[in-house]
Amino acid sequence: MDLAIEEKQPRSIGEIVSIVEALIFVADEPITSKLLAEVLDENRETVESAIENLVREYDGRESGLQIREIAGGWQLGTRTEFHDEVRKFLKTRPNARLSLAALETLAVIAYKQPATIPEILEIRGVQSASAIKTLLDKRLIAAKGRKETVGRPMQYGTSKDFLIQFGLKDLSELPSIEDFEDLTSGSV
Amino acid sequence: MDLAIEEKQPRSIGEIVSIVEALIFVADEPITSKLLAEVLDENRETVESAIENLVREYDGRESGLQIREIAGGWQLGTRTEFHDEVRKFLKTRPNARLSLAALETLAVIAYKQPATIPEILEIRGVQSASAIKTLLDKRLIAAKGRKETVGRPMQYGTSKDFLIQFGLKDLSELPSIEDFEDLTSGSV
Amino acid sequence: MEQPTEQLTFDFDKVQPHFNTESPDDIKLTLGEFSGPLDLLLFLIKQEQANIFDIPIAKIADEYLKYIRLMKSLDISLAADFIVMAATLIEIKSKMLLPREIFGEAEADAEDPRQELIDRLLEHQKFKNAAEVLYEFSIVEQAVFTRGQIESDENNVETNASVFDLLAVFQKILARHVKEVQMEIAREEISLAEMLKRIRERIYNAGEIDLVEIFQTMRTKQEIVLAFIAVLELVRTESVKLTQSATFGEIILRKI
Repeated sequence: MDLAIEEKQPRSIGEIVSIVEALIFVADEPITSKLLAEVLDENRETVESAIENLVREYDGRESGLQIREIAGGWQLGTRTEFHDEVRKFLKTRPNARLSLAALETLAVIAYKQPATIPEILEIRGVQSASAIKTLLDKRLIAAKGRKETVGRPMQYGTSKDFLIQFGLKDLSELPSIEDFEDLTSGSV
Repeated sequence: MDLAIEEKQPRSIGEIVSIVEALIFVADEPITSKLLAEVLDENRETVESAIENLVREYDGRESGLQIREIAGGWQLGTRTEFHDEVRKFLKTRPNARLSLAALETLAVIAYKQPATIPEILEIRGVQSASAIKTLLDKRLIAAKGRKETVGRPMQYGTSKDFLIQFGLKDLSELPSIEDFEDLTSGSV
Repeated sequence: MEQPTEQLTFDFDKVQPHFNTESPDDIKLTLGEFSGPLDLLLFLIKQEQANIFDIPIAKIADEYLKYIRLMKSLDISLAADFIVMAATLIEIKSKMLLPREIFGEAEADAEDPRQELIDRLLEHQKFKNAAEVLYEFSIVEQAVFTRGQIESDENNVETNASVFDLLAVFQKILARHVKEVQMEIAREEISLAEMLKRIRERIYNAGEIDLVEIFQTMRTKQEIVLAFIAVLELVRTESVKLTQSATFGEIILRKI
């Protein structure tokens, strides 16, 4: 695989600083100066002085972020002074994301409601207890009384929040199997 | 739920800028000035002027990063100039592209939303079901309820991911469809 | 949820399809990507350097049909919409051949039989241009990268769901289920050995299971009896334990 970058003018130190910043930013893990030097095809001293520049820059302007050396590499992170606000934000973040297990369980409940845990087990073929707990926590489903059978298991159905989060006026707006067939059978 | 931060000295504008920077960084999606204001418990104007400051700061020092407004919120991203180096580091190629059919269907939905399958057929002159399925899979469009006409067909509109992937602040940033009418010459 | 994606790549600079008709028996076709019949028509009009407001319908219709025939001879499946358009073109062509007076209208007022097609082409062209602009937007956007994973991001792979995801997931579950049920219908009566195996598997997969849950999935009285014996047998012979934390509370079967 040829990833070579076209021959260019030698980069200015400012440019190297900017690219180092961009690479530290996109990296999932602390990135070493060795790797940075390789990607930039510059020597290690140049890269290291660029990093130094960058660290000073972030410190100098009292940024909310800092470049830190960690586990032998460099990483961008928030400054510790602001951890209260960061934590507050992380808590308020609307989290509409679902694991596949939760999504499957929600699908069964949405289409088969009211559904009991044994019924969901029967359809999904796997235990769904923790998925149900997640869905209850997220208020996507709600308990809808007990079923009058052996063990009187709790029944679950979708909630009002479910309609809101999925943009439905009411349950009749759920796509039907026919809608899906329209999409899969059509040819372009 | 009490998320209030202990009473503190009023924050300086510099501090607000720094916290806004930290929060934009931490958020994994574009973050709105409204949410920033809530988390900081500052008014929206203050936050917006802090964002402006921040944008100028990043531009001014020719950072490798930029603060951008996208999908109604603010996000930190690399500057386009350095995409070669970033791509080399991440070892990625440009994303899988959309087929012409899918892209045309997306254009029709973007401009005519909410649009139903028959309406899309009318404009494109061809069945678009599989293109719609692709767009749903890629989360570029979403179902937007049913149209109250014969057959109650499903309506589709563009999603937040659409704005993000096409780098739009909001739908009003789409060039007007009339701008594409420069066909008087008759040349195609 | 891996879905099949369309394989065609999209590129406006790509060579458009065209015929090389150097000799009558050597027709070469370079296939391109047409998003539909209107797209093909626009291409043919452009190729003829014709005015879209004054389409030489006979010529364009011939070209269109030639293309369709070639596609068919190459066993390329054609959407029905391409055939419908062929019929429309032939119809317009025949109308154009008729003297306008036949309709009892003055020539100036008579509607051009091509008008509806022209309108559709213009409308389609607008959206085709819009698609091109969207494409340009996406190219710019692909040059911007967002940050890598940081500590506060959740590690588990999560899905951001829409109603169609719900339906798709539900159908997959049903498909899975249908297979299982068909297998089970085939065997009329279950033996104790089979029941032992089934329950053992469930306990070992789940780690622990509510006794009630086991009985609820049994379909006949005989199955429930067998299940009961099987549970006792498992507790006696294998590393499976029955626990009950409160009187009349749930009885849990647990793998030790």
